[in-house]
Amino acid sequence: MIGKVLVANRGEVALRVIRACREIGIRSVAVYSTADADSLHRLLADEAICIGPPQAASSYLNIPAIIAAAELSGADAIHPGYGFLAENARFAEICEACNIKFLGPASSVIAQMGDKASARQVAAAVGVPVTPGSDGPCRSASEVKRIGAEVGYPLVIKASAGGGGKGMRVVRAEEEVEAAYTSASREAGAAFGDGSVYAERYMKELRHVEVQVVADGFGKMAIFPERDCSVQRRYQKLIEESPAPELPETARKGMKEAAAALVDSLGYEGAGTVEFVYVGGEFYFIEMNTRLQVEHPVTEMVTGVDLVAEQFAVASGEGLSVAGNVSSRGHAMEFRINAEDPRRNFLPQTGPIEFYNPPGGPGVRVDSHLYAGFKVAPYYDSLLAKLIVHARTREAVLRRGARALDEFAVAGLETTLPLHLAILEDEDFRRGGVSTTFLAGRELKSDGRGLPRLAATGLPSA
Amino acid sequence: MIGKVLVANRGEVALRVIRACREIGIRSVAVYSTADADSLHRLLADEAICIGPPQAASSYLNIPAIIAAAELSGADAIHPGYGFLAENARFAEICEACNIKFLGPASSVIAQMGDKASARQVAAAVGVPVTPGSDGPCRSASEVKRIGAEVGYPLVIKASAGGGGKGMRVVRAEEEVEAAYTSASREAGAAFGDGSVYAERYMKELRHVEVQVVADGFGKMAIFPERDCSVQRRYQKLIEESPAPELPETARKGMKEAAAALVDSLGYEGAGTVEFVYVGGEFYFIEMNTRLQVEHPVTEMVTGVDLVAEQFAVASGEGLSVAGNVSSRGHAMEFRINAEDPRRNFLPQTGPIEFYNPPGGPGVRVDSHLYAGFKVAPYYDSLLAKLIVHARTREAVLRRGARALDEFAVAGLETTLPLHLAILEDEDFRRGGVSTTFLAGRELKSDGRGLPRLAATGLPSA
Amino acid sequence: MNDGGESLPEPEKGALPLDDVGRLVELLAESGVGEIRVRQGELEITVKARIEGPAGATVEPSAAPVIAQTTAPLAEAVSEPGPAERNGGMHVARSPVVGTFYRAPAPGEEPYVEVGDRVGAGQALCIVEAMKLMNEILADVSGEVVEVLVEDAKGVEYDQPLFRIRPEG
Amino acid sequence: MNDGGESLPEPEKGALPLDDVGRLVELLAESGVGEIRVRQGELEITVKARIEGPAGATVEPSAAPVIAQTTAPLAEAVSEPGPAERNGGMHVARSPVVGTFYRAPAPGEEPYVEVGDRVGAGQALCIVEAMKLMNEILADVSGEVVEVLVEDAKGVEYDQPLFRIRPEG
Repeated sequence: MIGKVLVANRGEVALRVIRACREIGIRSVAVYSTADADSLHRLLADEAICIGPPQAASSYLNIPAIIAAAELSGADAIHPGYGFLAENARFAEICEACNIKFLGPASSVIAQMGDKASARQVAAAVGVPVTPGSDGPCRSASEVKRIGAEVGYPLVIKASAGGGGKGMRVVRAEEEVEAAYTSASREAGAAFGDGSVYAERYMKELRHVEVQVVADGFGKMAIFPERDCSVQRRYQKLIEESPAPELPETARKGMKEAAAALVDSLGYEGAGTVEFVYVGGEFYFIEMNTRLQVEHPVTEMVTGVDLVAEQFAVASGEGLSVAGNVSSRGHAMEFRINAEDPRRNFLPQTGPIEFYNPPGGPGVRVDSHLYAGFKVAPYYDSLLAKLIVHARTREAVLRRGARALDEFAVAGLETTLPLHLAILEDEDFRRGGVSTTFLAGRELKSDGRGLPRLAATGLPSA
Repeated sequence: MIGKVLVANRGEVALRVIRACREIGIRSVAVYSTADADSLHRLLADEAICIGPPQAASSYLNIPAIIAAAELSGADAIHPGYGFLAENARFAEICEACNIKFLGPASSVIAQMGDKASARQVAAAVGVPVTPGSDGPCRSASEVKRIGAEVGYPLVIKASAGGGGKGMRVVRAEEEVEAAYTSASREAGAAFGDGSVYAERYMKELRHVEVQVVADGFGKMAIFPERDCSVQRRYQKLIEESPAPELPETARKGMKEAAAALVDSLGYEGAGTVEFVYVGGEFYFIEMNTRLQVEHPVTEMVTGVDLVAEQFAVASGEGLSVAGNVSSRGHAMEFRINAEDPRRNFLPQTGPIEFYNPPGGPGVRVDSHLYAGFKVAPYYDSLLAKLIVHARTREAVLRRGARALDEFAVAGLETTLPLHLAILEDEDFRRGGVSTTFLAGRELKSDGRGLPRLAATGLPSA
Repeated sequence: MNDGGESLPEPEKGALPLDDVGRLVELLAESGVGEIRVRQGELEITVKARIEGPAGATVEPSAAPVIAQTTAPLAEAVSEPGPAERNGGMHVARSPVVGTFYRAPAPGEEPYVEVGDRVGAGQALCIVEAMKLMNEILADVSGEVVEVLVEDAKGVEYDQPLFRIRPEG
Repeated sequence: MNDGGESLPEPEKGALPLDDVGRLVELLAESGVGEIRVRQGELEITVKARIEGPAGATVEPSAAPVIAQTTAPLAEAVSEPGPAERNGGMHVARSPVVGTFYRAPAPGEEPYVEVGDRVGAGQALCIVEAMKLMNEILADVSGEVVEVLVEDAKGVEYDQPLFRIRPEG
């Protein structure tokens, strides 16, 4: 049904989709900015079209350019990857209008889940536990106060259209509500063009646990083992794993059932992830991502299912190759290798990769667009590579992860490789089940040096 | 129990063992020749000792040097990898005498299985089907004639100590026996210092199927799904896969039971592989390899078991982590990437690797000691890398294999990459179940070019 | 130089000993060494090998570019984006958007410009259509249209060269 | 040039001594050294190895070499294996086997040689023991022992430098 797909993304996720296309037998069209002329996604796709200058707003976020490229190349589908236009309801709507199959749910579903206040309402309506708080947006400070009276303080005010902490305020007591409401709403309006906010009980020491689903839009659905993504820095995930360690079976089961109920109620089509917080033995829905996640390989490693292939199977009308609760084997963990210097406050790094040698051997997967000579440009996000390891137990995964990180050679710029090595030596992390505040102000006992013996100075020259 | 292991090998297999050591927490000692001073196995091991000049006879086959290195470093065990000293009974015996744990079965078992005529006898004695032929060595041409009268012509005379086709003669009729016996025996004597030969019915169009086992020496044993290694060139395996395609369940089951019976009768300790030919619906034992095989990752991919870790578990007395018939998930296939030019009669290639970028993404494993700048020396075997792919079906493996081979970039010398791509387009191979003569004189419809778009000219320089 | 010298094929003053240079170049190439320097009296010859990167490779065009003719010029595009630029004394007008290139305002009408035409800065050269939007591409120099680089009704990438214009003055 | 010069194969004036250059190139390639420069009177020849490699990086010593002191000299070892070699006018005697280095024939006895001793070619310098075999290492030049590079009873790798000897004459 799908003969040619345009991949509206760059970097490792573009490569991920192009790899799937080649394996399935779908022609792939890369789009790229002039800064990405030498990038692997351009080189490995069957076709490639330059869509604009380096700035993402003029290239990877440039809807007319991408639609024009799809039309020029005769692509009958667009895969948005993650980030950029992946959760842009207008883009999905334009694709629908242009008769180009958008790999994802209907634009209306994207819009519904994109508004967090509305997503909370939908979830609550089907009996999914949500954090105690407002039913929908709070239209005034006094509505927030009413919530405060109901669920108690501290509260957190969040932007409906939000993400990444923008338009978010913690309110410790009723007298702080007025000022917090005004500033959160103003900030949200500036950041997202939508000032609406909602309020919920503020919880600390929570874990981030999520459930991956793929649905065919006709009621058939596959629910995957949960992922734990609690190791974060400033709301950015750094390490993800599956299954979630130290989680009671009832919570595991409850989250999967909740995810299934929500997705079922949406008439959902494609891959999606239902995100929960787990705190004090309870779980609460926070949001749903209507796209492929960065951390999807973790699920692929433990289940053997190719999630991107399933996306195409759904989009082409072939139907899912799995259904129900998908069984899992062993444990998998993903480490995000970012072009950031963990020793200098995660200062972004740019410039040419001088030497590159990814790790190999058993249970190791690397998803990366790097090669020696590739130039890391300052225009895009800092994700260079994802290292995913798989083994029979979490304990073995920790050891395999350290082994693979140790071998991973990236020379020319600093990366988060040593941070990961240090985290792997942390007792709390090794025990499992840390909260999202794990990294905040933490002194890691190891600096992650000493181990990476290839990356630091490169390898002997010939 | 094992604190430090000396890895008596080089290249990818040395790396494989060193990776396992790091994951298990055993210190590793690399030994290397002066030609391998810049090799990854030296750089990634915890310790490294130079044991001799480039020639293998003076370094990797130099028993006194290796034992001295083990003693100097305080290693309490030696892992021989495959090749070199891996099936050298005398070396195993010396290790035993020096109180160094040899990772493999007892030297007496190595010797017993190393003599193919004696291995046939042992197998036959426990009811394992062997090719119709002599019970043990044939001590004269007339003994060969007696076999011929019994099982019919053509016969094949093989060296007891043999391998790789040396000391092997096909005999079409009784009058050819005298000359063939004399020359086979003379050739075997010259090649192996042992002129004894045996005779068996000559079979064509056979498949090579083998069963991996790991045993703890006390009767506990794990039997793994069979591997098919029929794609060979001059007795050298090129592609291996598991499970064997198009094989009746009875044969699959029969081979596993036969392998278990043989291994059980030997009081076997460690990893080993029982090799069979499968021809005309029947299977026959041919030999047993008392070591890790090059193709062991194929088994690791479908079972999730780390075979090298199991070797260490057995050697340290911890015992196997699996037992009985190990279950398998999906299909896996290994492609050997050799430094040989398939377009010029597999001319060996040497020199520096100018650019190296192994493939990544789902279901892909690469075991290789390569890096950009590494010099491929003329002294050792031509294996540069093993690409192993895993997917849910054989059909998906074929497509994933082509995708990964296409991405695999090795510049600076010619490799077997394009040959593999051509084989993947061959209808007979795609159908599955080809015989060992598959490649002989075959015209492959594709030359494997056109696809590998990175390897040919390298990538854009920085 | 030194008077007394006779026997030798005295390098005539001023004449470069190109044969010797050639032989040293050959020797360098055959041997794989990095540099050879020979000085004799007033004569000094240095031959150095080229220093290369890991692959020393060039940009490999993607396997089957949708718009094949644009692959080569892209290297330029990357280095100097912009609607027009100097190129061997020529201005090259480039496409600021992805879309379909039309030489005329509407089907059946005359092209905006032909080779040999003089254009003024700000004058329309063509249309690039994307999502039904007709983007008029304007000349940013005055001069003579020397070459039209894209066929009518073909797709163009961002930054693809469209016209060569010899600037006036 | 210099009239009086007799002995030497006076490079004919002007003619480039290409044979000499060729031999230096060969020597460079064989030896693995980086540069050879020869000056004689007005003649000067320099030959340099090609600079290669993506990272241009140096050999990184393995994390914890068993025999730490040998890691650095290995680069030499690789380029010029052999029991002894010239090294800044010195001969270096190297170990032909992996094993344990002993300065004396037996415990409690006098060392074979001490710093300052003169040794003759063929004279025993030490023992390297491997698998209970005592390998006597013999000097292959005559000269004065200048330095003992390894401590008694320590392990040595193949090709590891053991002694520095200033050759006689």
